[in-house]
Amino acid sequence: MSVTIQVADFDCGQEIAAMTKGRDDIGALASFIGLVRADTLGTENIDSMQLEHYPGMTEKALAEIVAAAEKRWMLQSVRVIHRVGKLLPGEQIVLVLVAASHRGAAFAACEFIMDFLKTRAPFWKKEVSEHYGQWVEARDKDEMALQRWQDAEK
Amino acid sequence: MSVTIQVADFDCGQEIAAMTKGRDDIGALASFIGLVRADTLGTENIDSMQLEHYPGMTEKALAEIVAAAEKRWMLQSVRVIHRVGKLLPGEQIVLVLVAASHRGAAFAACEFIMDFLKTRAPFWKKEVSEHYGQWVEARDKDEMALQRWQDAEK
Amino acid sequence: MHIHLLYFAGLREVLGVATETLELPAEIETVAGLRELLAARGAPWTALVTTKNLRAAVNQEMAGQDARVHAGDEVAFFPPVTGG
Amino acid sequence: MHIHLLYFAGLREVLGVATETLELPAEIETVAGLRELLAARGAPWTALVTTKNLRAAVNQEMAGQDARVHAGDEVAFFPPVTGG
Repeated sequence: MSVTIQVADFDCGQEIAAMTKGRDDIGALASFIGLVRADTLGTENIDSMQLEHYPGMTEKALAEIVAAAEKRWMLQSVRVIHRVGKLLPGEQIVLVLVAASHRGAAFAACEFIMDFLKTRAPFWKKEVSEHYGQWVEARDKDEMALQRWQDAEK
Repeated sequence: MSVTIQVADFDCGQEIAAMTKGRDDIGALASFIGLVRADTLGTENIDSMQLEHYPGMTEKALAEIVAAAEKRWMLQSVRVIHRVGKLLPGEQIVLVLVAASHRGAAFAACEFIMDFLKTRAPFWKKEVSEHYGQWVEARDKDEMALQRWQDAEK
Repeated sequence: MHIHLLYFAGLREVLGVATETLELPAEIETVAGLRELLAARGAPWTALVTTKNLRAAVNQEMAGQDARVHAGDEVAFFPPVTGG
Repeated sequence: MHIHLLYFAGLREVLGVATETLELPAEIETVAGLRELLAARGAPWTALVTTKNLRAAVNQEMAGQDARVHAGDEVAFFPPVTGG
């Protein structure tokens, strides 16, 4: 497991190459990348997105989320990168990359990690346009997305 | 939508860059990569995997699968690359990359395309080791994976 | 009139043939009929009826046993697919 | 004895403060007690009790209203998270 919070951009291809280098036991790689959309403010496009986090706790929270996924599925490797600071529309925000023997585990764990990251990892987004800045509100939908993982556990 | 059957390897990072270039409306990218595992024969590691397809029909079948996904979810872009010929352990076989505004659609469509590709696109794998070659048998599990998409439709 | 036949993967290896063009007898109307016509050639062609879960495609679309075959069609036989 | 307080995102902007170190009164035993102590400073600190869904963490773990706070702890207040 490897978790990084950084200002710099990342390259999914390079992360895949690093994860698979010298290995011949990985059968499936699922990945997710979140990007800054320009059109989230509705009437007016945003100029930039400001990403704030809680240094120390964010890394711990992400490590706990990944550990929970590793406990639940047989995973071979997990990489999480989340950017902070000022991001422009079209830029990458987050990468979750999961390796497993079979695709079912890779897909499920990747989505599980994203669902928990969205609701349990201390990051906050502020959308900034020419006329104002606005903190993004948490969506009920994201909280509801956690439900299925609890239901499935029963 | 773009579907390619090729002998050459691919780079997920380059495919992502090509898909997102000049766009600021994509919020989510889900991807899947399948790789050749060395340990699939059980007692003996494979030396290589031979990938055969049905030229003409394979491209059509993949295009139909992607079209079905695009009908079912709001997708912004889909890229499928499947390699054929001789592949070594650790090499990439298939890439499915899906762009959407939100992560739920991107994840679901990516998994849907893989599930149908695995059972409906005419590709055949032969595992080759020092002592013998063996055509991979279709797994009931893959056929069962389709069930959930039909259940969800009801 | 002719039909074009294609065999893939393990079936292709068993038959030792990848493609052939066949004069379609007037009484053969379905995929199932075509399989029996080919199997009547004897070994190794009996594989056309003995192979478990053998799949067929007519004009590059997956087709069931009852699917109609016509002169000019492209008909393929192959085992269940295993790509990805 | 002191506790260390952190405020994030919209709450940090409303308060105009990112961190502070506070002498912890002996009678304050929980996250809820701490929120009321801070809110008693008046505006803008009333945000500690009026903000909808305000979250708290004690020593970098998500914490409920009843979570205990002790001298030496690091306690953070923030809105629901929105990363990813």
